[in-house]
Amino acid sequence: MTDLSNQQAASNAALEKNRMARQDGEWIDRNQPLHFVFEGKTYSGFVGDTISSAIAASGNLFMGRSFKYHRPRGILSMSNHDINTMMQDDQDPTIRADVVLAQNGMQLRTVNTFGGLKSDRGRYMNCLSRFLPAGFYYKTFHTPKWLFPMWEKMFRTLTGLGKVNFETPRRYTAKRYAFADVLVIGSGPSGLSAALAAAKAGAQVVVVDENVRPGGSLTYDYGGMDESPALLGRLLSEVTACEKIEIWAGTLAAGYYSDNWIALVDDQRMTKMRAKTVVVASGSYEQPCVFRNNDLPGVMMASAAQRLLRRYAVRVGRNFVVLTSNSAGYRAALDMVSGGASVAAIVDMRPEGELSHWHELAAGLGIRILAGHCIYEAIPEPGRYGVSAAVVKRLSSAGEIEQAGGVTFSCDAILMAVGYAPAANLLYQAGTKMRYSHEIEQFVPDLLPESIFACGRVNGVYTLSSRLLDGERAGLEAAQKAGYVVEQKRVDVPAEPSGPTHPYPIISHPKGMNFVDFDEDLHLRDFYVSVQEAFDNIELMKRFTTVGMGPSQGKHSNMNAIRILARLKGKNIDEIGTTTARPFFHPVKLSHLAGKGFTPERLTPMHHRHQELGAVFMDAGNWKRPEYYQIEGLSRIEAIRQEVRSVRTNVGMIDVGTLGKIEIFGPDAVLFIERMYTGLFAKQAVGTTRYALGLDETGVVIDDGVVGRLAQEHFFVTTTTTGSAQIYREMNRWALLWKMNVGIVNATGYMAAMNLAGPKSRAVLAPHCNIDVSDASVPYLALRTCEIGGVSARIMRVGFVGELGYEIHVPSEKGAYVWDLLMQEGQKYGIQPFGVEAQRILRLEKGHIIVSQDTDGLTNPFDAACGWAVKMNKPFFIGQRSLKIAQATERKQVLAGFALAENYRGELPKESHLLIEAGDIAGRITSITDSEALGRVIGLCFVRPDLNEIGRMVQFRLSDGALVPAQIVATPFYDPDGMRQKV
Amino acid sequence: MPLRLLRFALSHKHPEPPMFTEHDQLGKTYDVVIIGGGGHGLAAAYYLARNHGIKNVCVLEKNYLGGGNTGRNTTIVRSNYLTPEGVAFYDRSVKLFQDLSQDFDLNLFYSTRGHFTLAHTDSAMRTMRWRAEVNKHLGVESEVVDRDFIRRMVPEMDLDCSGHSPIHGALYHKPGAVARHDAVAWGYGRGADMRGVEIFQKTEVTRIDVKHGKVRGVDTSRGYISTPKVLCAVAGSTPRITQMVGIRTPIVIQPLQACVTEPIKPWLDTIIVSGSLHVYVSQSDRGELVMGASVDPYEIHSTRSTLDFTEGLTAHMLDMFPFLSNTKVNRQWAGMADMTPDFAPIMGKTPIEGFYIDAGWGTWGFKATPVCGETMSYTVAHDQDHELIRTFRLSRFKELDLTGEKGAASVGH
Amino acid sequence: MKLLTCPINGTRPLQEFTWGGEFREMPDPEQATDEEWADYVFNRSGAPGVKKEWWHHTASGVWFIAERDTERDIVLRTYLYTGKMSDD
Amino acid sequence: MRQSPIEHCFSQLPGDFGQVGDMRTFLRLADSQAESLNLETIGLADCSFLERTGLKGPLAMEFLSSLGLPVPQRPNHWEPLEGGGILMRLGMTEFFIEDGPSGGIARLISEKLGMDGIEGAYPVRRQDAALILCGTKQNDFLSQTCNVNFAEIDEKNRQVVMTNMVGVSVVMVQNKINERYSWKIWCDGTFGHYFWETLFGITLEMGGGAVGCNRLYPGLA
Repeated sequence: MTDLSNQQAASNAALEKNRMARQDGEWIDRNQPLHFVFEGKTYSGFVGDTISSAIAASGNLFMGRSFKYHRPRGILSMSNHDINTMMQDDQDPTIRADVVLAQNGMQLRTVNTFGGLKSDRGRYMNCLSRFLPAGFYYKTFHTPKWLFPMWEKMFRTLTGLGKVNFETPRRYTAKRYAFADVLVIGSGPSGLSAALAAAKAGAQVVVVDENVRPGGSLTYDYGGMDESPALLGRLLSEVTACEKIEIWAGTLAAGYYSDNWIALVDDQRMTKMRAKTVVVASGSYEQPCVFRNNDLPGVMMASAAQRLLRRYAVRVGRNFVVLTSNSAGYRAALDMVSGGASVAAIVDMRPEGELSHWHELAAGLGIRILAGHCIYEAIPEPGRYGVSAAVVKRLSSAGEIEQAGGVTFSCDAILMAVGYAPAANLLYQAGTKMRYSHEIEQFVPDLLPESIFACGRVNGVYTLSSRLLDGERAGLEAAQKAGYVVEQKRVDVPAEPSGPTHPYPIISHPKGMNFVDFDEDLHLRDFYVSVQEAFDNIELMKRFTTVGMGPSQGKHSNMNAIRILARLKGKNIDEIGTTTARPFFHPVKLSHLAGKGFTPERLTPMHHRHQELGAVFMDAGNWKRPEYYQIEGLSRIEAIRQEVRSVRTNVGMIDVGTLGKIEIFGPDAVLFIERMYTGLFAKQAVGTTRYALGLDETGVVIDDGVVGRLAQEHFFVTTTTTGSAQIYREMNRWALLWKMNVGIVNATGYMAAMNLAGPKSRAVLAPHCNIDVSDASVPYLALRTCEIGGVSARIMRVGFVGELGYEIHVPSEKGAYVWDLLMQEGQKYGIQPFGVEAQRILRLEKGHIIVSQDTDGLTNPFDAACGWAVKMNKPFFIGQRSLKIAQATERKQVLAGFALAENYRGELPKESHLLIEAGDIAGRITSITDSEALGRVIGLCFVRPDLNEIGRMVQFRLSDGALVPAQIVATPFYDPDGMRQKV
Repeated sequence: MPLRLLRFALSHKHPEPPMFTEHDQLGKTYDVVIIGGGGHGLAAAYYLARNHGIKNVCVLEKNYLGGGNTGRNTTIVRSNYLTPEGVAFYDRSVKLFQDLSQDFDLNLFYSTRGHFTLAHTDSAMRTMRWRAEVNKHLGVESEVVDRDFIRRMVPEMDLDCSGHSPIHGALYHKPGAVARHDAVAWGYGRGADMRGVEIFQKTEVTRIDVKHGKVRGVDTSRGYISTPKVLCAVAGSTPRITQMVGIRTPIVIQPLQACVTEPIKPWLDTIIVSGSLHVYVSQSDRGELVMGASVDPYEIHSTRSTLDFTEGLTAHMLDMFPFLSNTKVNRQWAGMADMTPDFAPIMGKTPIEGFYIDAGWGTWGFKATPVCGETMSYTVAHDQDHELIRTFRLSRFKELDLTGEKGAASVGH
Repeated sequence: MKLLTCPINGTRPLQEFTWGGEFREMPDPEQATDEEWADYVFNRSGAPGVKKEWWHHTASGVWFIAERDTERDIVLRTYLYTGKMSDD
Repeated sequence: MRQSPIEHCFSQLPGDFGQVGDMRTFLRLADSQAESLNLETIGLADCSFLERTGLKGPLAMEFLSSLGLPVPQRPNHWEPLEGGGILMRLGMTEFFIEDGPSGGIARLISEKLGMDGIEGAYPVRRQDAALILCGTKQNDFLSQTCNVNFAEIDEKNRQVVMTNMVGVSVVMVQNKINERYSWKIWCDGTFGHYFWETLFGITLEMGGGAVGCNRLYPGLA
């Protein structure tokens, strides 16, 4: 945009009907105009405007429709609870127009209309309102039953707010941690005062405020004068001068979590703040008065109009009626007048009216003041998009409305200033006990957790000078608690003379539409219904009516709901209590909570070799393992078969570095291993390996591997890939408990490992190994230390895949080197790398189990047909005592080998297909493969013990119900005497 | 416009009677005292009165009706369990659920949505097939489906989960449903109340009077009640109550957290569960995405929220649904889950005569509400474990005869 | 509780730790009846209160004991396991 | 013939590798200006080539003392070794030794302990990925990746921090390397690839990036 047109745009924006001339303290930058579209119409504003303020500047206050009745709605609070003006664009389904900054080029729509704001087809819901009381949906739509899905479909069309765009990209945010001595939440007068006091005591202070600029009520509550901005200026200059204070504006304290963790959310990310102490100076929410048509656009909190006026230079009306019960209403009236508007009346609900100088000031301007009156209803303008008048009636001394008489004031805006509810959500979340103060008609902190402090309005302090003192007090206390020495200066905060909050700002009306909850479209009658139906405690009422369950979480509705319930039940407010305040204070984007979503991943040292060899990887715990290696022209299954063939006939090599590897040293090492595993190790010779089966205390199989004895007091143990971390951890605990003199070293990451297997494996290894690897020198099950290509290595003759083979362990940094060496040597013999799938077939042909595939969470060694590996007559091993109990009970199932007929050509059963006997479930397949070596389909299955006889015919049922006959056979299937591995 | 609404609207005075009667005073003696005014306790009261004619019953609720895990769960109803006993039990529950709105004349919003349990590994696929086959065997609709099927049903989901753990397939359970949890408790409460059961809220049990191994009564915050039979249906408070009668159980209380987003226009009509990513999600009729994860990894007897939970959950949600980046989490909360070592409940008689237990509901209690009411009322009425719950007896632990639901636990959870 | 103090590594966020469950004394397997053994293996002191429990600091591999009030979720003290638990 | 666990992370980076000892090591970025900027703002280097070893056991401390090495008296502290090396005490009875570019102590200890260890002192044959983090934005960087209040750690105090960074267990010390305060970070080499890629991505976002080893240990090759 050129400068000229920029200037023009700026003057255009300034010419908006309700935009006032430049004023001190405004938050908009008049040099930066912007334009955006809302519901097809273009609006102008300035950088710094919120969406609502820019729209309001045009004179339009009708910005949305309500959730249930689709009534026209507008600005309520300008402080992040205006759910009825929620908007959406193509990236964000729920934009809070009252606080989200307008941006040039935005394309905004309402969230809850069918066919646009004005012509919303949903508006007819308003006529049906008498049919739709609280909880109506519980009472109907369920008969006849078959119709309910249709009704539900209709609901699902009507409900929800914005529409999510499935093309929205994933956003990764850079979450961070932060630390502070004192975190001050809220930068109003009490918060700033607290920060200054704490910092003077030496504490490092962070002040957060959800508003884009600090200052709280000092930024808008002027009362027609300039004391507030002057005070703010003084406070801010002091804060700026203090290097121990950081102010994070535009940062929401979204939730409090134990040990003073606070989720701080700004536009870009979430910061997880850990503070030594927290000062909650979060202020209060102004509360609405409940009267008929209090939801019309143009009826709003007094503070909303003041915010619009002072921050954005927007005057929302020309002629106001101010409904109040406190001096803030008078100040708001004075502000409106100073903004050039007229105030038709101040309607003061208190019988005595305002007794302070604010009354004189307002009266002095000629404003009509009616004490002991209320607004009975607001009269809509034709078309119902705004307000045209307020009907004012007298309140009796008992607070009842006197129906007779009344005055009607025409007006284009009604401001509500009938009091506040504390913004105590974080205090509640921190575990603060609150009590209801009848003096100020507000919940106040009664018992604060020890490192939490509260000051200002949330603490029930409203007089400006007292708020500063209260902040100072809290700041000093917080610094002291954080460990700073504070000179004993007691800060006395005078008691509040009276509170600004009306005890019952609720005016009934026979025609209803006097709204208590604007998010959920609940009017007064809904609460009567709830109590009549016995949903008459606050939690049940909340659930039945859904009060406070909307996006603003009851910030403007909970307090009035409590007041209504108390009155209906004849109880006082303390007896009613409050609902539980939970995070978040305002909703937080998933992207901000998720951050980058760290997902650690482990790679073996040979990973890139596998990549080069065409490996297809699979997940094994957090490891990536080659599932198989792709070979051009071969299908997955063909490639796997070729890998298997290569091991059976020549030589193959698999990376087994993901196995857990644990070294156990020390005088008690052998005793320790005896206790950890089911087998016998006391007499295990140095230089040998034995199978190791590990149980939990209930006797269930949790892990298996190999125990190798490297020296009298040095063992090398392998575990399953997924079990390794847990086994290592538990070993350490048991060693502590048993007070064993052992050293346990987790070598999983330090050792690369590969299994070189196949008839030609010896030929591949021999030339590079510095020891004789013949069967005589390294027999089956031997363990040797040696050097391979100059790299110190451990080799084990183990037979998981059932061929002559060497499991080779070398330091990780040299894993790739040794792998390359052997692969290169292996070229002469047609070596092929093989993956997890081929290994699964190879081991299955040998009948070896895989823990967690061929066992489950209840399988003990006897069930798994591993009784041979369990030495029950040892003094002790983990799980032994439980096995003794289990041994006495009947087996429910045992693991057995099976084979399909050699000529079976039908659909292959899959793992987990059931074994069916006489129509009952009698087992299931745990592993199955079509074995080329054996020429038939074989597998392992759980089978009912009475069926477990070699030669017995059983049946498996395929997913489609077809039955496949199979025979129970002995294992190992392949080379039953193990001759091929003992060569 | 259904007639009911019309009637409501046209009547001058609101015609609905109170849902429950408020009783001023505890009676001196009841045939059965039920501790816990959640779904399970109220359902047991309802069926005691309806099926067994035992109406001199009171339900004691420490807080308010349905305020415990009944009102905190994510409302999923399914029966695709692993063991025949488990499947039969939960299937009965689903069947009861399906007619409950009509039984109560109260709309529970029982909504059959279909339920996907995603498998991200081949071992998870094995478990899914196992469950599917057992389910089918028992006449429960479940099948293993492939990626294409999932893509057709939930086209919005990223089946590669941002590359972290691609989905291999899923167990699809067509009868999987959701229901309005509060209304289930209210319906049972109203039904029990109509039949003469007395319900007391804000009434806490402080002691159970046991002599010679037999229950004689309970002390409450409102006075003593004499009774020969006490049913304990208090989920997260179970160990407090069992401690009163000196029964030791394997139950450990761990919080289960959940959260909801701001309402957005409904787009997710099914229920999605991923064990690997620790996510379950459905979208309510209000438009909120209702999300949960697994239980917190340590014991605690409170319903505090943690940030770790929302951080982990949202990261995994975005792996599956990246377009929710700008959707906002509105509220989080927690319940206290009474976990058992074999992921199955503990139900039935106990070594104390007249003391019955309905506990160990962990994270799966809501879906069992009707069948628990039915079987526990039978058990209390006949002083004999109902056949559907024998597998869940407390003595299974000392017999080392755990339920097979743990079978799946070693694989893909 | 969001912070836990490892006797070796100091105060750290809970994410760095793994809960190891209630500290339990194993009865003599030879002497214990089946029922006593099953009680040891399965049953827990599930009621709220102050409990001795195992915690493990993942990054350093340190196991230690925490005394924690499971109702208020407050850790009273942490220390390294040195043997006899029953008499302190 | 040693291979850095994260050697492959550098394959796409324009720059020079060189043989340092027996490890192929990334020495310098081709764009030396960019490298200087990274070094100043936020830089990450791979120094896995340094020799390292460890030991644990009840008599490990005595063993180290007997070699005349400066043994940290407090758990989780470190002492400098001759030749720029460092001797860390991890917890009560475990030690982690990394030599400087011209060390030899790690190898000596390895040899003395042998495969099977000696009485009460057992070898821990560490094969970590070893990274160096440098630059003025270190604290910002750490606040995004690690939940420890580093402001409470005084660099003169020679503390060893064992914690979790982006989901991976790490050992960290703050040390002066080539006259600038830097963090040395070790993790299990099998997590190295993920670890480097994740941290490197964050340095890029923060306006930094990789740094060759030569900048930290000038004159390597």
